[in-house]
Amino acid sequence: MTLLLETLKPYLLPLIRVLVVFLGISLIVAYLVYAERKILAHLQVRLGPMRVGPHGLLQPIADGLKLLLKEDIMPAGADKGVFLLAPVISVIAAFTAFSLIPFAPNFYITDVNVGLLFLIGISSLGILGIILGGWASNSHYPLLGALRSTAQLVSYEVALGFALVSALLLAGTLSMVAIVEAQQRQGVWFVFLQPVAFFILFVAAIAETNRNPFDLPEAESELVAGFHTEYSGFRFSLYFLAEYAAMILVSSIAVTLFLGGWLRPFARVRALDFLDFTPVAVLVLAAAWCFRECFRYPATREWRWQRLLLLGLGVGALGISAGLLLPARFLPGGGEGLPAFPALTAIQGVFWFMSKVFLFLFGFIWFRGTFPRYRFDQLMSLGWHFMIPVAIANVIFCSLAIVLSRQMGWGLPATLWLGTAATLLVAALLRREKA
Amino acid sequence: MTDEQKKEEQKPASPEAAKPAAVAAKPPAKPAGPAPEPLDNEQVRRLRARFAATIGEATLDRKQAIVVVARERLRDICQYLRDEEKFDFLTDLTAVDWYDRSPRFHVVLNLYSFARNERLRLKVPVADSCPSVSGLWSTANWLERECFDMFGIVFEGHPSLKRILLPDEWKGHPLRKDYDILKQDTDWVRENLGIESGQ
Amino acid sequence: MMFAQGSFYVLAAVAVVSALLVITRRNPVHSAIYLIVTLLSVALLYLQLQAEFIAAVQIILYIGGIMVLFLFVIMLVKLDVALRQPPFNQQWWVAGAAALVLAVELVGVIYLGRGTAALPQAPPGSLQPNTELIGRTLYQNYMLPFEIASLLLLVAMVGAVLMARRKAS
Amino acid sequence: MAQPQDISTTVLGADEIILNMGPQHPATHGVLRVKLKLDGEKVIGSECIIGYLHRGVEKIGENRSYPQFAPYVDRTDYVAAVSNGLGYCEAVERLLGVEAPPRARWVRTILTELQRIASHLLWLGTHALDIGAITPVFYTFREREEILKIFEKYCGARLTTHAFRIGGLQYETYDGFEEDVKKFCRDFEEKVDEYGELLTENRIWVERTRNVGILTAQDAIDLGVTGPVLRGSGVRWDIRKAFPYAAYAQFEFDIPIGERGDTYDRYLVRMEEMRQARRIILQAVDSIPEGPILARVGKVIKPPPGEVYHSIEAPKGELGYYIVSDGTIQPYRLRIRPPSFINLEAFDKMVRGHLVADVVAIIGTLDIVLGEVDR
Repeated sequence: MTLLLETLKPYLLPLIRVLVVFLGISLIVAYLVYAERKILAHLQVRLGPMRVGPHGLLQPIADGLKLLLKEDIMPAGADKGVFLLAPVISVIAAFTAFSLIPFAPNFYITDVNVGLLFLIGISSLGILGIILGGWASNSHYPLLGALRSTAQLVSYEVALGFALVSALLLAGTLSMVAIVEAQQRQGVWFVFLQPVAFFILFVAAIAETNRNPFDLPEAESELVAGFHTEYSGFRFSLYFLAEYAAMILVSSIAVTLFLGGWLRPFARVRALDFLDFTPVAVLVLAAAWCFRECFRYPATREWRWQRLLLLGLGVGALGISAGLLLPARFLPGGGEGLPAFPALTAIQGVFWFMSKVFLFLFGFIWFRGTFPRYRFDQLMSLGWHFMIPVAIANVIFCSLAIVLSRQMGWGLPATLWLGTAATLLVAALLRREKA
Repeated sequence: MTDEQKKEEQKPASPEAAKPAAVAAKPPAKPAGPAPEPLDNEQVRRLRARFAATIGEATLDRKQAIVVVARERLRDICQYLRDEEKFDFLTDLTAVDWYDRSPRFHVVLNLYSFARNERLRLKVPVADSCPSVSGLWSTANWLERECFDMFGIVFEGHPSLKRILLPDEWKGHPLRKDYDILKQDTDWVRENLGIESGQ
Repeated sequence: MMFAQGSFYVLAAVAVVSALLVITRRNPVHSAIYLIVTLLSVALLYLQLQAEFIAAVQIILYIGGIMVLFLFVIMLVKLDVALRQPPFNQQWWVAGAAALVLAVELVGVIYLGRGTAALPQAPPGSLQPNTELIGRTLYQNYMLPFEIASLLLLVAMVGAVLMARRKAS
Repeated sequence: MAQPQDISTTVLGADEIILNMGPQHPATHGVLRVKLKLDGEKVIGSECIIGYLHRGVEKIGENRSYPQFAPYVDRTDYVAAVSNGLGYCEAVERLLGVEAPPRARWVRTILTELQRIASHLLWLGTHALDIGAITPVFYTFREREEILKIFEKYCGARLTTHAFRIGGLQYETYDGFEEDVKKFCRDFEEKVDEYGELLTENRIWVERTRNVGILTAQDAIDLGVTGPVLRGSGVRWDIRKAFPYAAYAQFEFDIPIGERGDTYDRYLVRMEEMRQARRIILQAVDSIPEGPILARVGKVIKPPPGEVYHSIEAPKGELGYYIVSDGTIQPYRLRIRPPSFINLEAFDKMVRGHLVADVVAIIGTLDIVLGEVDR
């Protein structure tokens, strides 16, 4: 027995982490959908889900159950095996990639020295799910959607790759953890050194995740639902899960590469250390909101569960924030060698990482509420005639800048900004040529 | 000019002529109601000079110009009106079923001239077929199809004369006066909708 | 070591079997899927050899790039025609015999030379970051061949574009 | 969907796909069915298959008395019922040789222009939705709601209003009608600019609509299109100016036109029409004359024999009624000239050579209502 435990021990911790990440991402996906509906609703002068739970808070669960219980329909002429396989590929690709994301210095599943390459590789497997699903459905709209999707993903992957290279030039490593550490060491997030690359990454990320204004593969008004038109029930929800997981994934990559990963804003400024207490503040605010809503709900029987739920949520949030503020000296052993608030310190990384990811995701949702959709040829022309040349120019100018700063001893940021200015010039020329 | 053609040309006049008589027979609901009056202006004279007997009666009804023309030279007349009289816009093309008259139908063309801001209505008495004007105005394409669909008037020279609103296999032409409002193609309904009757 | 050996044999078997399936399936989409499986298991084999860079590049280029384009093209092809055609031509048994002979030869050589030519063992523990090693090797030691190879690829690309262009116009 | 084997017949540009859009499709605005012949994503031919909503309105017209038929016309272009009603009532009035009293004409003008705004708002929202902008539709529905509320207060109905009667109006305006209308106009001015901010200058919107579905003035006239589609092609023609009806002769307003005849021009034209409609309403609401609201038409409406064609500038285009009377209480023949039907005919011309994505943009820019196309 002890032998078994001994053999399993090295696998146990990673397994737990895998489980936590998997469940965490699933939960975040569910509530991302909720957040999207809510944010879009408020952009569009309406309320969004309000019925299931207080302010529709239980809506994702109801939706998930509904999708699970729905009939799984397969078109008559579909290629059975491929049809069943396709959504699974998408989900596996989307979730596997998370194993390489460093959520915090102390919380990641694995760190590979070619982590970023693996990440791109695994996420590019997701395309297979889309293209096979579209083909196996044996129907026109999915086929067109799959074709569009493939062309789009392949094209924007090029731009995405170049944007990543720009960040790599600064970090000098492919390991995700080391990239964040490089930003910590240099004391600046790469977004400030490489704004163009960040912009390209952002746009390419939207295109890669088929989000508005690049949501052509599933453009509702044109292709009904694109590659997943014929999917229903659980299989559809797999695609759905994969799509939103991919959104979180690209946001995570962008955050890791350009926004300093788990680092707190102004991590080096001692005067701003009070920012460490932001998680507590957020929780207290959330609790306050819960209590306020709880009292605003009518005090009748039919609202009882809603009020109880809100009360529970509020108390829970307060409890967690209290736990976060548990001082080290109350711990058994007096908290020797521990920071003043061990729990608070422990979640710092994850908190800031996820906050930045949500900022990114909010951008995605905001875009969706704002922009019309590109047309296929315009999307391609934007990708090939603008994004890729600019990305290449950026790589060239930035490597030049780095070499220059090394050889001549110039300051790196200033030289890089010079490189950025040159890239912007190229971009302006490209635009003018087009017009 | 054969006898038959002559007969055709004279025909349009007769139903028009018969109309005022019918009105007179009935006691009018309102004495001050508007009534059609004959029209004789430059334009009609030019038309008559050019197309002679194919231009039938010209009237002014509610201040709207109506000219009856024979189906034989409809296309020439339309071409002339479009190109030289600048009636370049075909507003509408439809038909009226005078089921007790002969020829049975009036095809009605509603022309408009942007240059003169005037409308002109052509009425073409036809038995069951009429020359198509879709070569002159593309808009006539669907309008003639609708006419064919609803009245069964065949437009000669139409590029693809088939039903437009009703199903292709439908039997009957609903806007004919002998097609009762409750009537339908029961066979089609049974076969395609799987129900006995909509009524 | 047990685990490593076991997984090697499993991956190798998967690679070989799916490679066989690639050439025996009639439906080109199915063939493509099996090809992906083959490539994936080969990539995992690379990973087992601690050649992460090669593994990652294998996945990105072959699966994420080339196979996607393969599928893209296959989708546009008349599948029912392909399904009706016999997948092999009449010389298939000649090719099969040749392959068999080759396999026997290979096994024989490895078996006979087992004492003289020892296969290099991977040193225990992790290697140096081999991405950097590959970079150094490619861009310093073998700069010229590398550039020549990329030039060749460029020529091939331009040629392909030109041919497609001419056909279209 | 088409037969499964269709897919496999597509060999690299050699064969074309037949794609069937509708009658159940999110972007065909009802039960329009379009058969597209595609080369890749490029449209090389199209056929509109209509009639799914055919109810035989013209036949019904021949079997109802004149006042009985009035509610039916609301159901042709069911998002612009007030305009339909105006056209029908005025046509019958003209057949009778009576004219509605001034007060009625003023109120008719106000309501019809409100309806024009409502119809254009619906168009704007759905058109933007088709092109992928999902937000404007909610904004435009918010404003449309205000208009529908005014209709509801005036006559009790929101959509199929049956607001007018032959000879004038049945109802006097309610207390506070003027204030409601003025308040709407006041709020609306900045709202319409807000939509403009979302779309007019939006690069993607411009790219999606510029040079899409171009219709030259010559083609537009040849195809008989009317309304904003015709004006978008640069023909300055509006029945409100050409043959003024209701009280339009009394008011000042401009007719916006486009230059290139593309989807973006038609968008601008309709946006400007909303502003002009607001201008007309403001002029009209300040000068509603006192007096009777219904002309003397008699208890039984029995027009003398003869015929009339009367058309109005409905939101979609020229809405004409050609009525032949045989002196009885029922029309002998009642023809509705449906602007949507005739504008839809231009679809094939506009869509050729464009991509599938443009098809929905073009359906949207034609602003068709299937109730009117099929009648």
